[in-house]
Amino acid sequence: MLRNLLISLLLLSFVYIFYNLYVGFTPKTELDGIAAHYADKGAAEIGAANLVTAVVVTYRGFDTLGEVTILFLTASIIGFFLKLTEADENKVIIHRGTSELLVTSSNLLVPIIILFGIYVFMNGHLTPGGGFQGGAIIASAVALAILANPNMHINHQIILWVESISGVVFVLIGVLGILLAGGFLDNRVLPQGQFGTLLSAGAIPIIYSFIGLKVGAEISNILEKYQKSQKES
Amino acid sequence: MKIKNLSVSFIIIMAAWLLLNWSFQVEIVLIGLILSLLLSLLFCSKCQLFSELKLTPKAFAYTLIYIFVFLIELVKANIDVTKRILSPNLPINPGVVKVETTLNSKMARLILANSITLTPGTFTIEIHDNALYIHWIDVKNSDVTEATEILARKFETYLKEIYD
Amino acid sequence: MEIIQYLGGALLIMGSLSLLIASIGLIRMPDVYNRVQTGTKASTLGAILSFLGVGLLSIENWSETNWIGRVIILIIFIIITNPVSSHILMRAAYVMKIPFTIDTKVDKLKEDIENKVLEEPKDE
Amino acid sequence: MIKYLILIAVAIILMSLLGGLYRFFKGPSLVDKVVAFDSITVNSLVLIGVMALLTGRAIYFDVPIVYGLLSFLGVIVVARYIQGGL
Repeated sequence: MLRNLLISLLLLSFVYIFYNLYVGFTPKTELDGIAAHYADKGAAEIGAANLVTAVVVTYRGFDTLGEVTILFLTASIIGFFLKLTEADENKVIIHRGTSELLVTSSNLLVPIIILFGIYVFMNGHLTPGGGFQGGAIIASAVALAILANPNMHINHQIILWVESISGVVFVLIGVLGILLAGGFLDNRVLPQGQFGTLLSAGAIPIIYSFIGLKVGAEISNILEKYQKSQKES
Repeated sequence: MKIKNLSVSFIIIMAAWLLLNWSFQVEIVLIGLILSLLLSLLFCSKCQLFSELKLTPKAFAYTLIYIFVFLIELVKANIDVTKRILSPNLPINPGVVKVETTLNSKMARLILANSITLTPGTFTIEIHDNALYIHWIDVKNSDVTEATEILARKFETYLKEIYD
Repeated sequence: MEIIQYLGGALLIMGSLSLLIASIGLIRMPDVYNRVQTGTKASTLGAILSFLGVGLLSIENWSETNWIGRVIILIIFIIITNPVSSHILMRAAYVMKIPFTIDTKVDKLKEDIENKVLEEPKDE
Repeated sequence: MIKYLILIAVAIILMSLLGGLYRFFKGPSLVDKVVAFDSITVNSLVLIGVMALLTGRAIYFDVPIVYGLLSFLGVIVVARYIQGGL
């Protein structure tokens, strides 16, 4: 009784909050200050068809570096707290045999899903999506492979190398921006190219590709650790 | 054998890349070539998916025929199921029957199971060695050989020609 | 060009009708197994037809965009994944021992499990 | 004329979404709910495709591909979960 009363009270207060939000909502008709600058001059300065990408990679590129670092920290912390020992490596998951159909179709689909992830982050400056989304798609391919074959051995070294190299290259391109162009992570270290094609917008496709690889490697790392912690007996 | 697996997966990945981009500019084709080479080396260096695939013109012709047969069956499946769903007294007679296949290639068995799943009122529940257990919405015959004749024969004959 | 537009519209309508039939089947069928049957079958064809229709309708702005390739990729993807995912789901339902409807005539899978041809699928 | 055809199709798809929602709330077992969810996903894939058509932007077509991929993975994960593995 009391519980139902509390739930309805909670719902009512939600209704009140959202009603106030709805009544007090005034749509913004024009952009202010810095947003107007991005919207007006972004396409000309950066050469990216997708303005969000221009903001994320160039104008606010430093934040993106921070986000990638936070993701790396998350992966490390998960690895730290799962406390995997050497003995865990050789354990085997006992499970009801996976359906043969799932195994075959995952063999067929995993490369194509990874290709799609690569497509998403390479076209980050033209289409919705970008490094983080593409990385997540790559990690979902890894998840599919693990689901199809729970005892699969993932090469830890490859993941580590991809992650470190892409992190280093990301920072190096940023530093090149200071040397050759306006500042850290300036994309004009490479020619702008023709607007709207794959190889345009300076260094953005390259930066975004490395962000995508880094994110994909980090999330795959987390998945791999969870897979190992699943192993029993 | 390994070369065949690699090249078929290379072609499939390249085709997917070109379809996604739908453009034949030099840079896109070049990037696609590099990517497909890398991905097929990475994922298909040990795979056995296409080992039994025949690469003869006859097999290619049979692939086209198979797609045609499959599309006809797909439309027939839908008309059949639609009739059952919309008729007032719901005339269903379900059951699980066993079908034995003679196909050995994993890929051919995936295609067979998926085709059975998509055709009139039949659905693969379990696949084990050579036996497919199929949920049939209107059981006409529960005998193994008869059911195989009705359900799987029409696909198997073509798949036998495509996959060895 | 006009004819292609109308063809695309007709395909789209047919696809959406298939989707509607799938959901009616989802409501009317008596047990899980039959629901999965009708659900996947009709909705797969519905999605294929609808996307073909969308692809044909978009030919109007053919020059500037790249619709048709993605439509083909999407259709192939649906044809491969939809049956597999529902097969996995049906297997899970069988392991959970969700009962068949009383109309069910034969169950060869159960017979084979009893005759030890196949080991019992067990949940851990 | 074509525009009306598209709108009729959208209306029919929305109706089938309602059917899926009914089964999602009613469904006696967990598997029923997953099936209903799968059907809702397919419907919304088509809806996103039609949206891309109505706004005339091909780049929205990446969205249904990713969504279809995620729903495939989701169904497999849930199936594995309810049968007790992983």
